[in-house]
Amino acid sequence: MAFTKTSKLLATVAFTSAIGSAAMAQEVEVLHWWTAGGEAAALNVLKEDLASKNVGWQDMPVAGGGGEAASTTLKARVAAGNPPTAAQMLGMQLREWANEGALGDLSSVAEENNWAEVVPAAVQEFAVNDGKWVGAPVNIHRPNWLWINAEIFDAQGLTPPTTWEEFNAAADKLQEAGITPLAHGGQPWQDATVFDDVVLGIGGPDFYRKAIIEADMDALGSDTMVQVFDQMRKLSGYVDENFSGRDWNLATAMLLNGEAGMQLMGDWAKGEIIRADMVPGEDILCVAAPGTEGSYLFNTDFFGAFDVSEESKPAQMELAASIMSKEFQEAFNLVKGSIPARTDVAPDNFDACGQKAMEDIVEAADNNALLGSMAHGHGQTSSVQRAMFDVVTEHFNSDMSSQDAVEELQIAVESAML
Amino acid sequence: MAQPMTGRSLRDWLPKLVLSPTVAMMAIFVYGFIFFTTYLSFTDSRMLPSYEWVGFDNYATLFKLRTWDIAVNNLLIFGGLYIGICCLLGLTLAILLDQKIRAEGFIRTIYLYPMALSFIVTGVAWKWFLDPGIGLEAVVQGWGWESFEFDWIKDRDMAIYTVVIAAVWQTSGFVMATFLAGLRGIDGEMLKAAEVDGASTFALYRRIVIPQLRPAFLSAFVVLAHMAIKSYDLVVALTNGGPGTATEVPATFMYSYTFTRNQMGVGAASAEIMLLTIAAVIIPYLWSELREKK
Amino acid sequence: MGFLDIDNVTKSYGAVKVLNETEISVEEGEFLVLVGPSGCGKSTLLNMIAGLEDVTSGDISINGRRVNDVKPAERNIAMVFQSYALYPNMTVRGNISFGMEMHGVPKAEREEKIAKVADLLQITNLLDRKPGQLSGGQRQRVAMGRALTRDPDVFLFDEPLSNLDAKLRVDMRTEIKKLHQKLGTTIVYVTHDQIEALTLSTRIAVMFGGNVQQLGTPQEIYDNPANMFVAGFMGSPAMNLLPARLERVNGAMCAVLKVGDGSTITVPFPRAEDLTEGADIVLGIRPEAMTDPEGADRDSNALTETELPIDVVEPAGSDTYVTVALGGKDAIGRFRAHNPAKAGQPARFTFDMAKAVAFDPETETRLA
Amino acid sequence: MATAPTSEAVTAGTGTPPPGGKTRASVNIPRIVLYVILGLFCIYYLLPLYVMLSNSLKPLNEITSGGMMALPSDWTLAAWRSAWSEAQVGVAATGLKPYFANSFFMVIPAVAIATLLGALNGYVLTKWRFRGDTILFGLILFGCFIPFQIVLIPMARALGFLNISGTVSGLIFVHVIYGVSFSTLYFRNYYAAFPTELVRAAQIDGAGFFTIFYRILLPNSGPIAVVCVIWLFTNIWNDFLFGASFSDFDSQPMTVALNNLVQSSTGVKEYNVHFAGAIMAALPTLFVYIVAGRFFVRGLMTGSVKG
Repeated sequence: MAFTKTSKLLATVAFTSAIGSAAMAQEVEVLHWWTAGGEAAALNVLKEDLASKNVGWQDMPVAGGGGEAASTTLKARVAAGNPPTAAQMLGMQLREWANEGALGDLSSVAEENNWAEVVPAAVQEFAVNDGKWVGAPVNIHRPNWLWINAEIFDAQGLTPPTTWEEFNAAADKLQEAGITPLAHGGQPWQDATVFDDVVLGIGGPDFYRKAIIEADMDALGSDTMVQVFDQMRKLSGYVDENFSGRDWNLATAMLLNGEAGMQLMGDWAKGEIIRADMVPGEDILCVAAPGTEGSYLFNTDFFGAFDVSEESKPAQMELAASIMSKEFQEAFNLVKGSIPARTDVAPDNFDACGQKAMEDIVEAADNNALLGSMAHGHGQTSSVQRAMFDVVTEHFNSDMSSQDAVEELQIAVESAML
Repeated sequence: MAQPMTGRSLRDWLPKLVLSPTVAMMAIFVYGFIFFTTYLSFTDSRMLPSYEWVGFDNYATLFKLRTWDIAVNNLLIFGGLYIGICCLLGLTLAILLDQKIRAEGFIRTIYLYPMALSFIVTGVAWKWFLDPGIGLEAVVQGWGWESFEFDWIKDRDMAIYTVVIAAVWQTSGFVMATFLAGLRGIDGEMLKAAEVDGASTFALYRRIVIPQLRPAFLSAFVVLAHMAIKSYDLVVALTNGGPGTATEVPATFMYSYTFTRNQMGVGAASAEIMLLTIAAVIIPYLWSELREKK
Repeated sequence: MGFLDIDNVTKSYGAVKVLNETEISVEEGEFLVLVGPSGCGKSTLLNMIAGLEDVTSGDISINGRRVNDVKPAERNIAMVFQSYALYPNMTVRGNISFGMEMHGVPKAEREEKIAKVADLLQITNLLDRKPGQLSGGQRQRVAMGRALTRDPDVFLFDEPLSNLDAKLRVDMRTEIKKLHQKLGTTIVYVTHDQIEALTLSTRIAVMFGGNVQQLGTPQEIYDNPANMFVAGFMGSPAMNLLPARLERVNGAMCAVLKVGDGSTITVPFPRAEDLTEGADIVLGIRPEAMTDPEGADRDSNALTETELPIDVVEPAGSDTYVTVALGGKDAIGRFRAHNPAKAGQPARFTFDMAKAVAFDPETETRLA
Repeated sequence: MATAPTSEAVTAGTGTPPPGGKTRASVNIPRIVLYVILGLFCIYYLLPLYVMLSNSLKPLNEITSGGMMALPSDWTLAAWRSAWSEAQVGVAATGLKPYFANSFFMVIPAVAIATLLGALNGYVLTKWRFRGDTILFGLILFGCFIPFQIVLIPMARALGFLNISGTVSGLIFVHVIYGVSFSTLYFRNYYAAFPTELVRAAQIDGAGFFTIFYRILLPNSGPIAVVCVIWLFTNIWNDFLFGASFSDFDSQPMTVALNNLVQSSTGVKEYNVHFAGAIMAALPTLFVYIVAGRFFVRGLMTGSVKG
C-alpha cells in the first residue's frame, strides 16, 4: 500500500541524501483546493516525500467551486508579484497562465525523468506549452462514467445501456417502476458533465472535438447538436423534481440508497461509494456513459510551476519530480478515484473501475478519442466554457426548444470568444 | 510663550493632518481603484488586466447578455423586497419590543444573532430548510398536511424570493435594533402629550413616532442598500445563481466574469454599472444629509 | 487704549458677514454685557475674544497684547458656557482641576485652589460627584468654580443663566454680581435677557444684525436709547413707540397723537424744541412715564395730564398696566396698584414728557 | 442635559413609557398575542441555528439518510471534536484550531486601528470643521459601497508594491481601508451630537488637539465604539474574499479554513463537521453580540440614528 511504499522511499532518500540538517533547506508553497478528507490526506504523501528530500511544504489551500476560489486567489497572488511555487490548475487554466507568461520551465526535470514517454499525449498538450513543460500532471479523471445501482437493475431486469436509446428505454422502465431514473444535481457543472456525455455519445469523438474543443460554428449549429439537446430534454424528464441546486454527492447518495437507478458522474463518485461500504464495479456498476465506449473524456489536475526566483527553483524541481514519481501517482490516485497521469503505473492495486479506466484510456488514446472534458476545464477557455454552461443549464431548467438552444449556444460561444 | 505664527499654522494644520491618512487611503484605494476599473472596462482585459483600448465593446457585450438582464432584474426585485420587508419587519419588531417586554434583551439577541454568522455555511442550512424534499415541505407533509407545497427554491420564477427570505432573516434583526434605538431616542414628553390629545396607539405611531424615525430609516436604508448590492455570499451559498440562471445578481455576475470566466473587461463594465447604481442610491442620501446640516 | 480692546473687528463666513466693524474698549474691572436677540453676533464676538473663532479682520487685544493669533489657553481668560460644558466623565474635582493640570500647575497647588474655590462657591461637598448627579444650580457653580481657578485677566460668560429656572436665575444673578464686586475682575457677559444686562453690567453693548447699536451705561441705554431697536429691546414692558406729529402750540413744541376714537391729543414736548415743526416722528415713551396722575414723578418739569379711553386693564401686583390706543398703536401705561381704572371707561393719564424721546420714522435713530 | 449628553440621553431613552400605555393590566389578551408573535419570530430566527446545531450533533449517516430536520437520535460530539482539531482543512489534519489565532491577529489590530482612525476622523469632521469638510465626509462615506470584487486585483498590486502581500499586516491594512468609512460614519454622527462647548471649554482650559480627544471625547465614546467594534468585528471576522486572496500559507484566517472544510469539490461532505465548524467559527462574533448587545442598541441610539 501507499504508506509502506512511501516509508520505503523515505528510508532510501534519508540514506542517500544530505547529512540531514533539521531545518528545511528549501520550501515550496503550494496553492490547491484539495482540502477535504481523503484527497487532502493523499496530498500529505507528497508533503512527506518532499520532507524526506529536505524540502518544506507550505500549504495554501483555498477550496470552493471546483477551484474557482483558488483561481481568484491565484490571480491576486500573481498580481501582487507573490505567486506560489506551484498551484493546482485544470488543463485550460494551465494553458491560460502559460500564455500569460507567468509560468516557469520544468523541462530539465521532465527530460531527466522521461515524462514525454509516460504521459498520454492528450495530457501533454496541456502540460507542454511552447516546447516547455509548465506543469506536472497529478491524475487523470474520467467524467464520462455512468454509475448504475446493480440491485435495481437486476430487480428490473435491465442491462447497462450502451447507447442513448438504450438509456432512454431503461430510464422509462425505471420511471414506470417508481424509481428516479437519473440521480442528478442541478448545478451548471453537473449539467455540463451530462452534456459532455451526450455530445460525445451522440456525435462521436470527432464531432465532440469539432463542436466543443474547436468551437466550430457549423458543428455547434448542426442537426447533431439539435439531437443532443433533444436528448438533454429527455434527461431533464428523468430527474426528480428536487434536483435543482443539489450537490453531486447528495445525488450519489440517492443512487446508493436505491432512490435512483443511475448517475452520470466522474470517477470521484467512488469515494462516496466506498464510504457507504459498497464496492464500485459490483454494488454500483461503472460503465462508460452511453455511446462513449471507446472514447475517454478526461480532466487532469496539474501543478503549474510559476516562474519563481532562481533560488526557489531547485525546490520546485523536487516538487515536480515527486509529483511525477510512480509512488505518489499511485498512492494519490488510489485515494482520489482517478488513475495516474503516467501510463506505467501497475494497475494491480486499483479497483475494478480504475482498472477498466486504465485499459480504456490506452484504447482511447490509440483511437485519437482521448478528449478533454469541457465541463471540467479541458475543452474550452473559461469564458467559452461558462458561456456553454449558461446555455446548457438554461435549456435544462426551462422549456427552451432544442432549435433555440442551438442558436443560443452559437451566439453565446461567439460572444465569449471575442 | 509659543511663537504665534507657528502655533497658529500647526493648529490649522493638525486636524487636516490627522484626516490625511484616511483621505489618502480613500483617494487611492477607493477612487483610484474606481478609476482603474473604469479604465479596464474600456480594455480587452481577460485573465489579467490588459491595456488595449476597445472603447465601448465590453458594454455592448454586457447589454447583450441575457444573464445580465436577469441579474439586474433580480437586483431590482431582490433589493426592493429585501429593503422593504426588512424595514417593515424591523419596524414592527422594534415597536413590539418597545412595549416593556420581559426578557427583551434575550429576544433582541435572538433577533440580532444571524448577523454574526457567515453565510458560507448558514446557506447550507437554509438550502436544506427550503428544499422541498427534506425541509419545510417534507416536515409539514409529514405532519399530515399532504397538500402543503413549498418548493420555491426549485422554481425558476420563485427562487429569487427564497433569497429574500434568507437575506431578511440575516439582516432584519439589525434593522430592528436600529429602529428600536430610534424609538428609545424619542422624547417621552411628546408621547405623553399626544396621549393626552387622545391619539390612539395606532395614530400615535403613525403620526408621531414613525415620522420621527426618519434618520433611523436612512441609516437602515444605507446599510440595507449596501448589503443588497453586495449580496454575493448569500446567493452563492443558497442557489449559486440557479435554478438555471434564475437567481443571478450583479454581484455574482461581476465575480463570475472577472474571475471565473476570464472576461475581466466585461466584469469591469458590469462593475461600472453597479457603481453608478450605487451612486444613484447614495448620492441623494448624502445630499439630504448635507442639506440638513446647513 | 483699554484693558480689552476690540478694534474694528469683523467676522464673516464666506460671503455672509455676521459681525460688522466693531469697536469696543473695556476698562479693567468693568462688567460689559453684550445683549441682543439671537443671531445678533454677540456670541460670535465672545467666541472671538476667547479665541474659539478666528477674527476675519481687525484686532483684539487683552491687557495690551494683541491676541488674534494666540491660542485660547494662552489668552489668560476663563469662560463659563451656557450649558456649563462640564466634562461628563470627570468628577467635579476633575473638572475644576483639568485646566490647571493642562497648565502644569503642581498637584499641591491645585488641591489648594480647588479647596479655596469650592469653599467660595459652597460646593465642597460635591467635589467627588459626577456632573450628571448635580442639579442645574450646582452645575452652574461648578462651571464658575472652574473658571475662577484660572485667575484670568478676563472672565467670559456665555448666557450662563439661561438654563436655570426663574427663581434660581435671580439668585445666581445676585451671586455673580457679588462675585464681581468681590474679585473686581473684568467680565464680558453675553445674554439675550435685558434685565440681566441692566442689573449686572457697568456697561452694555446692545447688538443687532451684526452691529453694536448702542454702547453705554445701563442708565444711558435705558433713558436715551440710540434708536428704535434699542428702545424696543431694553426694558419691560417695552417702550411705547407711537407715531406722532410735531406741532407748535402757543409757541411750545408739542407732540400730536391720534387717539382710538379719531380725535387727537396734544402734549407739550420740550425735548423736541429743536426739531422741525410739522415733522412726523415716532414718540418713544416708557410705560412708567404714562401714569395715573397720582403716580406721576412730581419732580419732572414736563408733566401733562389728559383723559383717554382704556381698552385693557392688567393688574400685576405691584403695578397695574393699562392699554390705550394711541397713534394707531396699543400703548401701555403703568398705574399704581389698586387703581379704579376699568376697561371701556376713560381714565386720567399723566405724561412725563421729560422722559420721552423722539425717533426719526425713516432712519429709526433718536432725534431728541 | 448638555453636561452629560451621552449617559443621560441613554438612560432617558430606556425610560420612555410605552406609547399606548397599556402596561398596567397584568394579564390581557393583546399582551398574550404580543408575546406569541414575538415568540414566533424567535422561532423564525432560530430555525437555521437549530438545523445547524442538531445536525452538528449527529453522526453523518443520520444526515445523509434523510433526517436533516430531526433531532439527533444518536447524540455525539464527534463532529465538534473533528472540526476543532481533527478535520482535514488542507494537507494537514489540524481542524480549525490553528486558524483562530490567525483571525484574531488580523481582526483585533484591524478593528482597533479602524476604530481609532474613525474616531479621529469623526472628531476632526465635527469639532475642527473646515471648508469642504462635509463633501470630504461624503467622499469618505462612499467607500462603504465599493464592491470588493473590483478592488481585488489592483489591491493585490498595491500590496505587492508595498511589500506586504501575503502577510497579516497586509490583511490588516486592507481591512482598515475598507472599514474606516464605516467607523468614520458612526463616529461623525455620534460626535455631531456631542456638545461642541465641551471642546471649547477644554481649549480654554489649555488642552491641545490630542488631549481634548483622549481626555474629553474618547472617554465619552463608549456606546458608539461598541457599535463600531461590533460592526467591524463581524465584517472582518466573516470576510472570505480578502482573507483568501491576500493571505499566505501562514496567515490564512478562519473563514478560509472554514471554507476549506466545507467546500471540498470532489471529497466526501461531512455535513455534521461543517455545521460544527460554522458555529464554532461564529462563536467569537456571537460572544461579542451577546456581551455588547445591550450597548449596541444604546450606541446605535445615540450615534448613527441621530443623523
